[in-house]
Amino acid sequence: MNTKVSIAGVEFKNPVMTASGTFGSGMEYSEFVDLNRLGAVVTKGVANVPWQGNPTPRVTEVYGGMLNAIGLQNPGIDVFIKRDIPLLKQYDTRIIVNVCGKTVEDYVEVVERLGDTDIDMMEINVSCPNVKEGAIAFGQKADCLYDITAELKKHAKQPIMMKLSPNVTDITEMAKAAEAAGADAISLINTLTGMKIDIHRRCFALANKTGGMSGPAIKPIAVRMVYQCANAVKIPIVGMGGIATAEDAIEFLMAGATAVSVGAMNFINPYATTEIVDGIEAYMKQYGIEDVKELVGAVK
Amino acid sequence: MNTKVSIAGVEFKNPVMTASGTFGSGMEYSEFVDLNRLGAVVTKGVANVPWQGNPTPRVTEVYGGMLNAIGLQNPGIDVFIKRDIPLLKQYDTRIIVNVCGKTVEDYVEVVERLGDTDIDMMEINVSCPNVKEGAIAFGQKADCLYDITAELKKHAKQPIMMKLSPNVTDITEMAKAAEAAGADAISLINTLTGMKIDIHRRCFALANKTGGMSGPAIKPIAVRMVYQCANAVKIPIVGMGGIATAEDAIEFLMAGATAVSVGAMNFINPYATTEIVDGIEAYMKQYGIEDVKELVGAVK
Amino acid sequence: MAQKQKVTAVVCSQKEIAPDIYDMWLETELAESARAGAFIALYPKDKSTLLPRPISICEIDREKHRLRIVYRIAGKGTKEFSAYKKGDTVEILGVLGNGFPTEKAEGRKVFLMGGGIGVPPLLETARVLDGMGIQADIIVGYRDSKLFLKEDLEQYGKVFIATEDGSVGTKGNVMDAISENDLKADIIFACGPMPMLRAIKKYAEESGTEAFISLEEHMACGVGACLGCVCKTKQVDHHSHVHNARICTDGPVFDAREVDI
Amino acid sequence: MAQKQKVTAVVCSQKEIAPDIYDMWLETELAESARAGAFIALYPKDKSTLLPRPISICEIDREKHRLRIVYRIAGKGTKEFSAYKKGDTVEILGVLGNGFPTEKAEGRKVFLMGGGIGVPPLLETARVLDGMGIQADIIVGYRDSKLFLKEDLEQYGKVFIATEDGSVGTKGNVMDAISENDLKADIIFACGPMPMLRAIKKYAEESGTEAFISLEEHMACGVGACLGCVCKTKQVDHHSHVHNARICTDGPVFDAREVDI
Ligand SMILES: Cc1cc2nc3c(=O)[nH]c(=O)nc-3n(C[C@H](O)[C@H](O)[C@H](O)COP(=O)(O)OP(=O)(O)OC[C@H]3O[C@@H](n4cnc5c(N)ncnc54)[C@H](O)[C@@H]3O)c2cc1C
Ligand SMILES: Cc1cc2nc3c(=O)[nH]c(=O)nc-3n(C[C@H](O)[C@H](O)[C@H](O)COP(=O)(O)OP(=O)(O)OC[C@H]3O[C@@H](n4cnc5c(N)ncnc54)[C@H](O)[C@@H]3O)c2cc1C
Ligand SMILES: Cc1cc2nc3c(=O)[nH]c(=O)nc-3n(C[C@H](O)[C@H](O)[C@H](O)COP(=O)(O)O)c2cc1C
Ligand SMILES: Cc1cc2nc3c(=O)[nH]c(=O)nc-3n(C[C@H](O)[C@H](O)[C@H](O)COP(=O)(O)O)c2cc1C
Ligand code: FES
Ligand code: FES
Repeated sequence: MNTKVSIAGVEFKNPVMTASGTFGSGMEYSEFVDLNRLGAVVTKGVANVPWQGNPTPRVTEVYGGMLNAIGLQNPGIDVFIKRDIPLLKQYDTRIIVNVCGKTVEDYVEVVERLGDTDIDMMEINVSCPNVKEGAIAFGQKADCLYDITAELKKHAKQPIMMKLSPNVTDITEMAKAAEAAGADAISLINTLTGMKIDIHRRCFALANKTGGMSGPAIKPIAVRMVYQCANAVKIPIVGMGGIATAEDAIEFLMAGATAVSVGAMNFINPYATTEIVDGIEAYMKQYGIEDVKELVGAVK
Repeated sequence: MNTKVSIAGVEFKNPVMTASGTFGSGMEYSEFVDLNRLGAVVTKGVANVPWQGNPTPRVTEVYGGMLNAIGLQNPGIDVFIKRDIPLLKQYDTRIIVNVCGKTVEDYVEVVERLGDTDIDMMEINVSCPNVKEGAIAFGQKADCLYDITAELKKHAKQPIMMKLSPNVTDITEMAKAAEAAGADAISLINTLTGMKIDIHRRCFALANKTGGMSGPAIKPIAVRMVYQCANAVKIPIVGMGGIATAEDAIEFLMAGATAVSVGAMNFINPYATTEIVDGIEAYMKQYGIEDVKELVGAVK
Repeated sequence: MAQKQKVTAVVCSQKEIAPDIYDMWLETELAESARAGAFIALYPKDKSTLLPRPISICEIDREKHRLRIVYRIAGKGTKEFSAYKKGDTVEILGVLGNGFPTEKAEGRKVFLMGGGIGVPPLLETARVLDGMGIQADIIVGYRDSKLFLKEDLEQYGKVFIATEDGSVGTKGNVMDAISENDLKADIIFACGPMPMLRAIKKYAEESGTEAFISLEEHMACGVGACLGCVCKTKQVDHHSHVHNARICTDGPVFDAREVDI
Repeated sequence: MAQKQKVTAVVCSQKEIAPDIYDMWLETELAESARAGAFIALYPKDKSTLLPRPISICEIDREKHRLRIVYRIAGKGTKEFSAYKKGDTVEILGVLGNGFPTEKAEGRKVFLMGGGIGVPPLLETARVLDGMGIQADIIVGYRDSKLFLKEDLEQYGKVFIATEDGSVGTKGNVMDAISENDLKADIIFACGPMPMLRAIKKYAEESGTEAFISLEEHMACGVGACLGCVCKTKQVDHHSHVHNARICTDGPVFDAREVDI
């Protein structure tokens, strides 16, 4: 049975990855799961300098999911390269570094610094709804997305994957812009912007007012967008949004994703990622599927 | 205690309405709830001629909600005026007729026909994701929305409320376009486009492939959009999306809605609407609130 | 027809009567207005699964205010129900749908035809006919020898079995059982998978037999409000005037001639 | 520190010890590595509520592999837990967080200070100190006369009560109880509402007392991965280097001087 998939020339032992920002630097969950069993660890977004993030409360629960407004707190690329990459390199898994920034120059700086490191891919976060500048602005306008993608491609030594925002009228426009500008892959979806109000305290549940929604509740929207993009572009797609089980993961593969990421579910079941790896294999056995790639885009 | 609210000069005995398409013509739920206790009954979308709707399966369940792709099956305005309006007129509640169409002319025709009837308001559905032509196309481009709103205003005898789609990058652009074109109110959100794949049968769960997502799972997105619109326009807002309890309804009021609609929850609890009416009163009593209007936009 | 209600029912008993097939008696005031061929809808407690699950009424005990349902584990909801024990409660919506027009059987020779999990509603129908003095020919199809409700049905008529694997009765489907046993009737009441219903519709048309078939479709409201559960009809339907009747309210039982399946 | 795990615990007993305050013993292998001031997180079964609920460890019985928690009904999750009966199971994540640095109390005079639902973690702390031969002064504040855990605490030290309504002990808060009773200590371990912790931080700074306070914040992962639960720190934190420590892993107990609250 073959569970290997490849994206932009990088081979992954299986299509199961972690979603950026939900798995720390990988080490936090190494107490629960064997990182060697994952297709890739996708790290929390890292910027050129340390970011403070938003005030608390930063997380709150909603029906079937959660809202977060972390605001991309991160130690900056220096610490990240010195500390986090070497830790992850101890494992036999691919490393995808999620990159964030406020300006194109910020992104370029991080991408360039990562060029000299032994990571496998970069995921460019142009879709975080929780910071005022940068991020999502680049991800909600096709021409901005095109420009930043093209610029980063000039500087990137590793393949780059553009992470798309679902908070758009037509996700395929974004996918096409990324592809046209030379992106090696796209990943989607980032969180949907949501809000919760505490009617007893008469205040917003999050200090930031709005937050990004994730968890099982958003899955149908994510599957739809992955399907739409798979029919709009040729570059590979990493699908995510509410994946909780192997069945969910397979749904994304069938919709057209080459690999999937598990996000908020890690908080709910810290063993989710490896259980999904096992579950995909069990499904393949049940239906006599030799190669996991047969599942990709299987439902048209 | 005052629970009355008014929108575009129409007074409602309380801010609780039914969401179009989830309450039939009203009669279906009259076996469960006393329609006289509702602020308004909002009817299923009606077009100039009968519409067949989509093939089945038209509905499917998702985590915390459902997808529907009814495709606006309706008997057309003739039958509607002859049969449904008189039935509803037996009750002491406001009647808001939801209007759909494929072309601007279709909409105009329905709006004109309704002009001679004794209904209180029209809700213009420019946001149904389940039909190929018309509907959502008008709701995803601010200029199209402006044009159709302006055109309908020329023909409408009753106030018109534009029903916005959440499947847009910036809902406030749509709200502003509707306001600028003279809409008397806006209602939001219609359903979010979603998809579900049956991985065992290897097919889409809905014959239409995609469907509109509703139910508790979508509430945070709806609350966020209502809040954004309330801060962008001055015309009143009817908020909806996942309302299940009085607490949910109050959350929408605090976010800035003048009234709320209860949709998919009717299927789950056919008594939901009147329970919410009672629950809002209980909340007002608990906190000593004299006028329900005090809650509108209470959290900034 | 009595008013529809959402009520809390109490589980009186439950047992597995064939692999993954459960037989549950519920105590509920809905027993009062229940009728053969109608259905109730059960709400799972699991908050990720919100919609009610339509399940046919298999037997009615009006005196004890009880309803019997027999169902197959098909997914999350039915899986949850199968774990219920005596004394547990469940929210149900009902009574929904029209039911079989048993009054049309008066003085006629009747087939009750069922396939797989379509068999349960035939039981109450057979019991009602029996009360009218009619012993129907009951032709039921199963996949294999894991039969269910056979003894129950035998109380009210002659039971003919067809199994796909031929392990019991006629090898094949209910139509094969009819020809093998050379059966005839004036009116048919049927419930089962779509291919079976199509074959019955064809047979009924060709043989000039009246047939009432119970249809299934995914539902949301169960009360005619959402227009989720339609089936194509020959005549314009009375609701939307577009040849789309609502299975939950205009059905689930239709005159086979009236529907396009 | 033992490895963190998600395990299934069994409810050994539960009772309501004050209005809406529940006292539950759980049997779990996590008792092994549990420590005073650390916490576990309980997962509600209700599928609409997915995140684990952090609850402090109130008492540890290592021999019987049991943990005690005492919690207030605050919303859906705790409401669900309060209905659990002996024999029910619950998924828990643990052991989480650092705990009180009881080793620093060695040979010193200790205050254990708690307010409301911050009282529970003091019990295991008092027990540990007692084991070290230290009888702490335990100063606890409640809203009214509906006290809880008072007798439990009295086993391990002298208990001073403050109530907001003055119905028991000092009228006012724990600070008022300290001045009223003219108490002094070298080191403080505290848990409670933010205003109380702020007052303790101030008192500790002014009086030159060492203070360790247990903080609370909304959490998602509980294991340091999501960065949801941060508090502002004087020094750059070792994780993100931005003066934002994670309460779930770097805390919940912090040296009062180190945090900006
Ligand atoms: C009028 C009517 C009578 C029925 N009577 C019986 C009966 O007596 N015994 C029995 O075992 N089954 C019966 N069914 C089928 C039964 O409703 C489904 O098997 C059940 O809803 C599956 O729910 P689930 O949660 O286990 O499956 P899931 O697949 O988890 O359900 C997901 C969603 O799909 C819907 N769904 C799935 N399968 C069906 C289906 N076949 N028909 C309608 N909705 C479906 C569910 O209601 C739910 O909304 C009947 C269906 C209808 C329409
Ligand atoms: C380290 C730590 C230790 C705690 N120890 C105890 C204890 O021993 N006894 C006790 O009664 N309570 C304790 N709490 C508070 C307890 O976690 C909350 O009361 C509980 O999570 C509320 O959940 P709910 O579902 O009942 O409320 P809901 O309001 O329905 O919860 C919604 C969401 O908000 C979160 N949340 C709500 N209130 C709080 C809060 N105060 N702190 C953190 N998250 C919150 C919930 O975890 C959940 O994710 C502790 C909190 C922390 C952070
Ligand atoms: C707490 C949290 C932090 C996140 N941080 C990031 C981030 O730093 N960069 C990023 O691209 N996405 C981030 N995301 C988005 C996730 O990677 C993912 O796209 C989203 O959560 C949807 O997947 P899920 O439903 O499986 O969680 C974050 C999500 C959560 C819940
Ligand atoms: C079965 C179904 C049919 C609907 N039909 C219509 C319609 O005809 N016109 C319309 O404007 N909205 C329609 N809607 C959208 C609802 O009015 C509402 O905007 C949406 O469902 C969100 O609210 P909810 O989450 O409370 O259901 C329909 C929704 C459902 C579930
Ligand atoms: S299920 Fe809603 S109309 Fe039949
Ligand atoms: S709760 Fe996730 S870092 Fe603390």
